[in-house]
Amino acid sequence: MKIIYADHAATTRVKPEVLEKMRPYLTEEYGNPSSLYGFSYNSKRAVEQARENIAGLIGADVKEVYFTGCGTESDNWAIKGAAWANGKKGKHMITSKTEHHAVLHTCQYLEKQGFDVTYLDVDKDGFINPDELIKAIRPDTILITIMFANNEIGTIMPISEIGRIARERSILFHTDAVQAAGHVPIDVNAMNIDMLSISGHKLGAPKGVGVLYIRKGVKIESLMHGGGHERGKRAGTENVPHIVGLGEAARLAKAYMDENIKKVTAMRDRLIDGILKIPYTRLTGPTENRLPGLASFVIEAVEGEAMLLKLFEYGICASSGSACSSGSLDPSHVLLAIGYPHHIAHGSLRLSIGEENTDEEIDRIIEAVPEVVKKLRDMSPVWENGKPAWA
Amino acid sequence: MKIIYADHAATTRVKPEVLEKMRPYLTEEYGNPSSLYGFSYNSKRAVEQARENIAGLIGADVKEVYFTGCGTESDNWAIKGAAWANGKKGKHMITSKTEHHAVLHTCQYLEKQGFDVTYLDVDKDGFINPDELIKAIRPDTILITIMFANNEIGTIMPISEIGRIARERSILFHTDAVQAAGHVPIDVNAMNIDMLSISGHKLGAPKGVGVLYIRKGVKIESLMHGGGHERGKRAGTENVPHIVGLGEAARLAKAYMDENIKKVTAMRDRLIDGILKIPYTRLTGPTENRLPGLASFVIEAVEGEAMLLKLFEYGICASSGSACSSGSLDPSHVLLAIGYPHHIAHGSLRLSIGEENTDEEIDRIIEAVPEVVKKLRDMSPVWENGKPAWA
Amino acid sequence: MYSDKVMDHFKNPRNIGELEDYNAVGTVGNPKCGDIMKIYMKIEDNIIKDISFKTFGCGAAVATSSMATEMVKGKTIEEALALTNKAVAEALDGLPPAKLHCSVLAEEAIKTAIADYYKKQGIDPKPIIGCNADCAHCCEH
Amino acid sequence: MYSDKVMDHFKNPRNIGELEDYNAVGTVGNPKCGDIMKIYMKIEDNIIKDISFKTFGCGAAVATSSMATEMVKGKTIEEALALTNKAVAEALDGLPPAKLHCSVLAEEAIKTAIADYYKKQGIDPKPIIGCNADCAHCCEH
Ligand SMILES: Cc1ncc(COP(=O)(O)O)c(C=O)c1O
Ligand SMILES: Cc1ncc(COP(=O)(O)O)c(C=O)c1O
Repeated sequence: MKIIYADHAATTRVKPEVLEKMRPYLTEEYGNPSSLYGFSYNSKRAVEQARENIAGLIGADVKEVYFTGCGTESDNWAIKGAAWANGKKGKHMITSKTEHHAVLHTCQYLEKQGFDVTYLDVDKDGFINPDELIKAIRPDTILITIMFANNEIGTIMPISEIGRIARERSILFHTDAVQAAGHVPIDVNAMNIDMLSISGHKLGAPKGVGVLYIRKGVKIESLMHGGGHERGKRAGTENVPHIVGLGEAARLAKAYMDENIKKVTAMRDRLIDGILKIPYTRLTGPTENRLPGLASFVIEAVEGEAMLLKLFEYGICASSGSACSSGSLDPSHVLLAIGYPHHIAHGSLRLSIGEENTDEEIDRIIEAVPEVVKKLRDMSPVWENGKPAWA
Repeated sequence: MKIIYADHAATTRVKPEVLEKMRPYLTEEYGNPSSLYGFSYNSKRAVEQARENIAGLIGADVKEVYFTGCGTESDNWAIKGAAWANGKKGKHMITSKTEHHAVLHTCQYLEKQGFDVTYLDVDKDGFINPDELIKAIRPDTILITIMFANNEIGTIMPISEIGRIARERSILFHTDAVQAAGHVPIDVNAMNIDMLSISGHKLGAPKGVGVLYIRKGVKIESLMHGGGHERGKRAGTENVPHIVGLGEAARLAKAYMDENIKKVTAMRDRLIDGILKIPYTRLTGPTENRLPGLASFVIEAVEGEAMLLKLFEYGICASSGSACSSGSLDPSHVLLAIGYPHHIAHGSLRLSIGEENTDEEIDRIIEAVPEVVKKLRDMSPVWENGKPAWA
Repeated sequence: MYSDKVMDHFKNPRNIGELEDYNAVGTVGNPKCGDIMKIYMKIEDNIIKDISFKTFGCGAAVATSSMATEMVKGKTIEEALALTNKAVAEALDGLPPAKLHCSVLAEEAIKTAIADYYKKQGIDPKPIIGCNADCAHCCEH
Repeated sequence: MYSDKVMDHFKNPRNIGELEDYNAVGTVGNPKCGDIMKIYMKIEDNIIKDISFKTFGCGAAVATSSMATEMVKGKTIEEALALTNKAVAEALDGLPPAKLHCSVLAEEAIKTAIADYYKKQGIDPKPIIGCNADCAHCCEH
């Protein structure tokens, strides 16, 4: 059975052009970039070329780009590093309730260390309210960390506004752009972003490589101590092949961004229209300021994991913020934060598409989802007479 | 010009068999191991297979193996994680003066946080003295971290003895086995090791993947907070291709260990004998309990970096602990710790070989090094009448 | 990752739907937790002649419902009451740890249906079944 | 990573060895620091007629010695004293930051040799050269 991959927010295939660029660094060009002899110069140059590509994607200077081992490391480094380096100035940080766990759990960890964290509410579409952000700021606020785009419901936060608010008050602003980088335009200067996290595997590079952009002059402690790699800020022998891959993926993302956004948004909108024909189904997240590829729903009286498993009988790979799919007992904190009660949040379905999806695949998804939902509702004790028991 | 790669302690080529195993996970098998649908099962299984191979290499249980982003991360995690988790019991740690910077700089960082670190001296061959270790232990000692094998001079520390001392006193014992894993036999149970660091690129897997072995029951804090990966202990989407590569490299290392040790040791000994024919040249590190592939020297009245650059004119890739090659002003802390004065430590040369080196290559190195040394001594103002100015 | 058996019972659930002529029914779980199992039984001469279920829940919830109904079909009430969650999980070649509560739910659903049967007969089920069979507390498992 | 120019001067150092008939010599650096440069000059009619060097040190130390000797060969003493470390580094298409001290050493080596020349003539070099030309402090650069 042919796979229809509609889970690009979970991870993406390494683009063939990206793998092609990586290949030498997985084979004959294995020199350690720190080594002195000419044999290793190609590795070193390749890492620096990748750094330039990343800088180009987000409008940064090459000297502000640091490679890490994953998006999670970038988030941990940014938040802990800034907290520890600026802890004398103040112990208060601000984030939102819909951040990724890499941010939330890091904040919770810092709370145990004596930091004080404000978790901003979001509205029904997942946006924080800039006025509430301003109200939350205190004299001892040292960091604002608000994600660029949400991984479950696609909400693109008002980053420029947040950046302006932070800059005017000289508070550091970090954004987890793992879902946004390469998919929507980012300009760290125009948006007043001080730190920004990227993860390779969300834009056609491999899993296990990330970037932290750190604006020049930002005070930050290291998370990884050791050798003098990454200009002394992040120790550890560079993952040359993955870094090269991420660089190439960034270059491609920049070169094709407008085209991809147009194509992906059109498919996404058709997908949303199709799925919303199912009764008792709602779009989660906004219709505007939404990630181009992300279509997310709650479908009542069916459970998310069961939907995923049934969809895979059609070859469709999708995702869910249901409790069962996450192995926890509570459904997604994001769906709860935007106001869904538990019993509805359990019916979460996320379809995330990329430019390599086809219109035909979208058609097949639009056909399959209603069939799956029907089958599950037919066996659901909370689906009665064509509506949910609670309707 | 054909390259003769004699810098395996810096990094190794990805073994072709290893890359072969990785290939599917860089191409069609791109599922996220955390995803639910069948498409991602292969990724998940591949990661678990790799975990088994690592466990097999060091005699651990699969549930004690955690994948990380590099050897440096493993060291940072082990030391900081154990310090933070056990800081209430005590604030004292013991290490040695010849550790890798990933350990030393981590310890220095913890000193700034209020921990107290004893840096054990080593003898002229780089061994710590177990009696001194015992003397250094205090009631508030919570961690001993001593490297398995030294990366500059090849000294294999008395790990079983250290493990026994630590276990008898219920003190945690971590060892940085980045240079040892896959090259010499390791048994975490027989050796009473509680935590052990591995880095992929030192044993034929790619750069940018590591392992921390953590004995069941050891209290350790996470370094990376976020998703529930690695049984909740190390967040971040798994670097599936690299993990698969490391697993295969571990399998091969175990399968061919005896054979490789024999072959590599023979080449190394021939290399040592050849190089020691150069006057005013000394072996650094021991003759017994030495890493099979590591030949290291100080050659008087020549400077290390200059040697490396000249050797590369012969296609030979080597390494040095000279100040100039490290970009710092002081030569290697390891050479100073084993008692060499600065002016001699500057003439450091490390040749580290692997099983894919050939006898012919060893011959060419033995020919080239004296030529290089002669050329440099001929232009050296501290080489007079066939001996160093200080001789 | 589910076993092949779990996937088989999820894909082709046995005994699904609502029995036409059931004389016992039990529901456990609640929508807040995302797991509800409803079991219908036709009990005659102390024997579970027929059984069916409806389930709202994850793959394991569906599969454990299906397997549990298979396991007690045609059995005596006593045999059915002796069914443990462990037996259900084992019959499915195991469940991931996070999903073990589904097998507990299946065990309870059987018991609840039988309790309903006793109640309808005017018999207090509590001494027989060991609980008041009003299990809507899946979240605590 | 060194520039091609640095590598060229390292691989093929110009003016290497000890002049047979030098009338000025200067040594800077010390073995503790791993950098020693010794410069030999033959000065006639205020002109550096010939020059050579011996260097113990890294690639940059050798290359800056070579380049510096090239740059002052045939020049007047005044021109040689005007040579800056920056000019040497630039002539080599730049040096890595950690290696800039080598170009300082080269500048000082030239000055020290010229100071030696003055001293041999019974002239106090200090007012001319600006230091006592006893530079053995490379580690501080
Ligand atoms: C002994 C030792 N420890 C730690 C490391 C760090 O490993 P990595 O470069 O993978 O971070 C190395 C090598 O660089 C090493 O030789
Ligand atoms: C918004 C967001 N932040 C952080 C991460 C973590 O990235 P990684 O898995 O590379 O550690 C992810 C994805 O997993 C994400 O979607």
